[in-house]
Amino acid sequence: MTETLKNTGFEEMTLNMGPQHPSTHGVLHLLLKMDGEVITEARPDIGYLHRGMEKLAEKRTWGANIALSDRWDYIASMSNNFAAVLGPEKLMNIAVPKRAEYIRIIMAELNRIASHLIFFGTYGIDIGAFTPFFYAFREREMILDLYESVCGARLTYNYFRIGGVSADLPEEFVPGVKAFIKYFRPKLKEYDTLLSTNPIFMDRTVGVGAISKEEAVDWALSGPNIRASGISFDIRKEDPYSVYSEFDFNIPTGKNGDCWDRYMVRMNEMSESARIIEQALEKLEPGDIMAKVAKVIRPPAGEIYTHVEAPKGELGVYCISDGSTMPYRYKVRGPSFVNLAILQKMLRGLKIADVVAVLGSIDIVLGEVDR
Amino acid sequence: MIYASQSLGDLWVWLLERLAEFCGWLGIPEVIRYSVEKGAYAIGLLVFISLTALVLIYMERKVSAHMQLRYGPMWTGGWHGWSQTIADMIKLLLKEDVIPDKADRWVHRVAPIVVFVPSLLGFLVIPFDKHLIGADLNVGILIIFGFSSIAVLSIFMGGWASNNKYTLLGGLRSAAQMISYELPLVLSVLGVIMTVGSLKMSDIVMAQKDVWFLFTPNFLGFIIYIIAGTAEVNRTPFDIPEAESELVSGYNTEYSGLKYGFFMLSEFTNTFIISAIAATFFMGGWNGPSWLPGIVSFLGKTYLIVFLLMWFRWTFPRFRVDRLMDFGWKFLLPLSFFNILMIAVWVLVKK
Amino acid sequence: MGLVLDKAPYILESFPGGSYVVTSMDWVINWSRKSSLWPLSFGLACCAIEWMADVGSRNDFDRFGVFPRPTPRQADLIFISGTLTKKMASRVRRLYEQMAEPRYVISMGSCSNTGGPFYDSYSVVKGVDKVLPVDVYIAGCPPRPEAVLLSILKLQEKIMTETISHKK
Amino acid sequence: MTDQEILAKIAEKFPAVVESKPAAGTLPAYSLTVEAPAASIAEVCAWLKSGGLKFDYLASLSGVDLKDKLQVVYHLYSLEMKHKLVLKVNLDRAVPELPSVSSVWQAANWHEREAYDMFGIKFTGHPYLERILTAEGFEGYPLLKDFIAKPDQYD
Repeated sequence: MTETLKNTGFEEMTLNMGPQHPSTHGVLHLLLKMDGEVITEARPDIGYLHRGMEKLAEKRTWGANIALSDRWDYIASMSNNFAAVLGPEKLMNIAVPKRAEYIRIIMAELNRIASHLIFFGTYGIDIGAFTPFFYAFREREMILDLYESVCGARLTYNYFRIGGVSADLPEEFVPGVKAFIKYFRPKLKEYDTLLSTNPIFMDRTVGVGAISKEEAVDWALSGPNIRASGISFDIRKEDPYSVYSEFDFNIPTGKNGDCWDRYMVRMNEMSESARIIEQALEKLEPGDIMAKVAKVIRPPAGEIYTHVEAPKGELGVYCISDGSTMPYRYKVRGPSFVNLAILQKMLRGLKIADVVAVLGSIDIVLGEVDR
Repeated sequence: MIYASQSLGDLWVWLLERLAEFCGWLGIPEVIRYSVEKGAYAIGLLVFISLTALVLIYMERKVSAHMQLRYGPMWTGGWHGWSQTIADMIKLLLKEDVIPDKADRWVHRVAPIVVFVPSLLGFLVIPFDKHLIGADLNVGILIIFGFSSIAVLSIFMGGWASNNKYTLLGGLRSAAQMISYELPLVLSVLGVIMTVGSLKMSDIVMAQKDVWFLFTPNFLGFIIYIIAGTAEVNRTPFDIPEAESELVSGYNTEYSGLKYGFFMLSEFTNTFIISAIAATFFMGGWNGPSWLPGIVSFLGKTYLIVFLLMWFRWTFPRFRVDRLMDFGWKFLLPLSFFNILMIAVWVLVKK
Repeated sequence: MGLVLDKAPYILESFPGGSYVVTSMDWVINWSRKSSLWPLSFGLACCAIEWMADVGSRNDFDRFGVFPRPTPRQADLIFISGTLTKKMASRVRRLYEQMAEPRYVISMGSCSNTGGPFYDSYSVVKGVDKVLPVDVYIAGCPPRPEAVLLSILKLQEKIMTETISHKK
Repeated sequence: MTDQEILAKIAEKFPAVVESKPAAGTLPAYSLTVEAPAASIAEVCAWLKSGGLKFDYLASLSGVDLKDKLQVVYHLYSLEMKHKLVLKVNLDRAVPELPSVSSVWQAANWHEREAYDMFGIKFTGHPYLERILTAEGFEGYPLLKDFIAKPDQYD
């Protein structure tokens, strides 16, 4: 309770934001204590989408867990697939064919673009501009069309396999991606004119919800959120998995760690992803898409923590195998779960309008928070 | 004689003359003739208002859709979903009317009526055409601003009576916003009033026979008026009382059915009034090419401003509440004072 | 609106030929309801993203007059789009209770139909019909946006069969 | 810094912290893994963060049910010196209690709440140790191997 409130004898107002609220991005529940419009205490209440994934993982085979992984961060299922296959592959010491590696990277990076597009659209709505959402979805539908041509699904792809990918690329895929990248680049400028440099938008986001470097590390933020604070931390460079070390790309970083920086890091990441895709398309050569893997997957007993750079941040999987067909323990370190925790600290002293700006800029997906 | 090209206003005057002749012939007292005359106008106005609201809602959905690469309503009633808003209204009419358990029942009921009445009254002094004006009062513009400041009361009533924290915040926000933007709104019009030297609507329109005030130093006043007017009708970027992403639906969160319909209609009638005043004060009202009936010219200008407001709505993000206040008090208000000063000098020099 | 919906059919049907009037009233009422289905903008899980794709320009269910509202009071339709967990079940029930009559429920996707891929989880409700009455079920995990459009058409068909008549 | 150097530094400060050897028949550990006693975990972590090793990034904190005992696994990372460490703590299944490290890394706050929710591991000194994911009034700890879900009206 603030001093002024104590002196006047008025009471704080408790506001329940969510689980159904237009801008909590799903079923997040925020308990806000407020002095007028100023927040004195904020407590995120999660678990409204807790589906018991980690328990279910212990009842599913290693292969079936890839299908479950689609539903962690349902906006970027390909990155989840990536995280789900890396662990067993390393435990079983499988060498994935080169073509499959490049396909995986193309998929994951396209997914990063798609995920950031959703962020761009929904963030616009949070700030009060509805139109960017429709522009973002126009481009996203094109990516989904490409995915559909490969694996038949729009959202939950279940495309990666332990040892490769499930299907080879159809003929129209590579030209399709090339055409998309060519079409997409100028669109990024369109987004900038639409939203990024709008004075009202800048007024709402610049200097709001700043996270310092120390805080970002202390709360173990990852992905665009930590990079916006000026720390160039990216698993793709830090601990390169798959064949990411072969690619030339930059890591966009911010300066102040405020909402606008987080937004701009994501916007810049989209063009970097486009660069990676272009390079991967160059390197793509005919060949196998699956390594020789036994029909029944039984990784030898052991444990491993693998992580990938998902669009939201470091997506880690800590899996323990006891040599059977199912994992013994399957812990998912969802980036959104960790990134969301800082909210309770950030919101103090902000206005209610800033809550949506900050929450949107952290870019969470509840499927991954609650699992 | 009536010519096809002549304006609706002349037709109205001709009809009134015939009515007066008829009454004089029958010996009907003046009072009855007067009430028939005004009653007919009022009924015509009511029909016009409801049609306008329906058209504006349909227009908003279509305009927003086309700005967002969509089509908007396409199926209801056949051709491009023309009857979409009619279906919406019938549905709202037949929907269950929920009053929250802990609500202040009477205030909750009265609020939607209070919001609608001032926006109806505002239409009385709008000059649609030469002679086609409900009451050409010599304080015309003051009437409109006087009534429109009642609207804030109803929004606050609705927000308070619903007994919901979101509606309360929405109501408080709108009270703060509408009161502080009332000042620049009135002051921006003051420039025009000073130029003309009259508050009478018809005088103001007649003064623009040669050149619209938009193309005089009153241009600054026009800009201020549009900004403050957007804030006055709670549209984006000033829609913080509704603020869908923050306050769910703001002051009308707890309203359902017909009562919500009233709030929705009043929002659009208010938009129309604000645009109509802009057309009257800055764009020459019914003045236009001689071959165009005055009412067409007037409605065309009004709809142009309405379109402008819709354009704002679907491109701009929303202000934050404290920045909105800053903008209103620290920027817009001094600017409108400067505008008055400038117009005063201009008027003096012109003389 | 008790007069139109409750009393009028009672009075009209007592006259000869009154049921014809009731039938045409039915048509107008049902037409307005089916043409203006306002869903609650509310998403639970993965299916909510496909629901958003329906709002988006390619599928655009505004064409059918479907216009998302953020508050349950003004909504006619609720999409249960995704996994319903036990923690959320009571909240969804309350949202449904806050909606004004007439209200419709569309269960979107395997999770809300039956529990879907999480059928053996300790924290997932095995089908939203344990909590709410459902009008239309859509299959798929997640259903395609086209399937969501179809569900709206199906619901419209269902609404057209409603009547205010007291003779059943 | 190589794994051996890190190990030597830790052993110098805390002799009780030893390298954890995988059980017979299991794969060798992929990154340096050490085991620490439960009682002194807070001091060990505080030193790991602020001492010469600079493990400033708590990537993940997981509970594990090993049937005969419970285990808490910390995955640490140093952004500055780019090295990794896996820290394991064994707990008695009957009294799963250990000091909280949420004062060392803020990130541990929710991780510990999750471990409490899923395994019933009590972190003493945690500022707000409440269930985080499961529904109100949920009984039992779902990720324990002997957990059996009770059917209710929603099943």
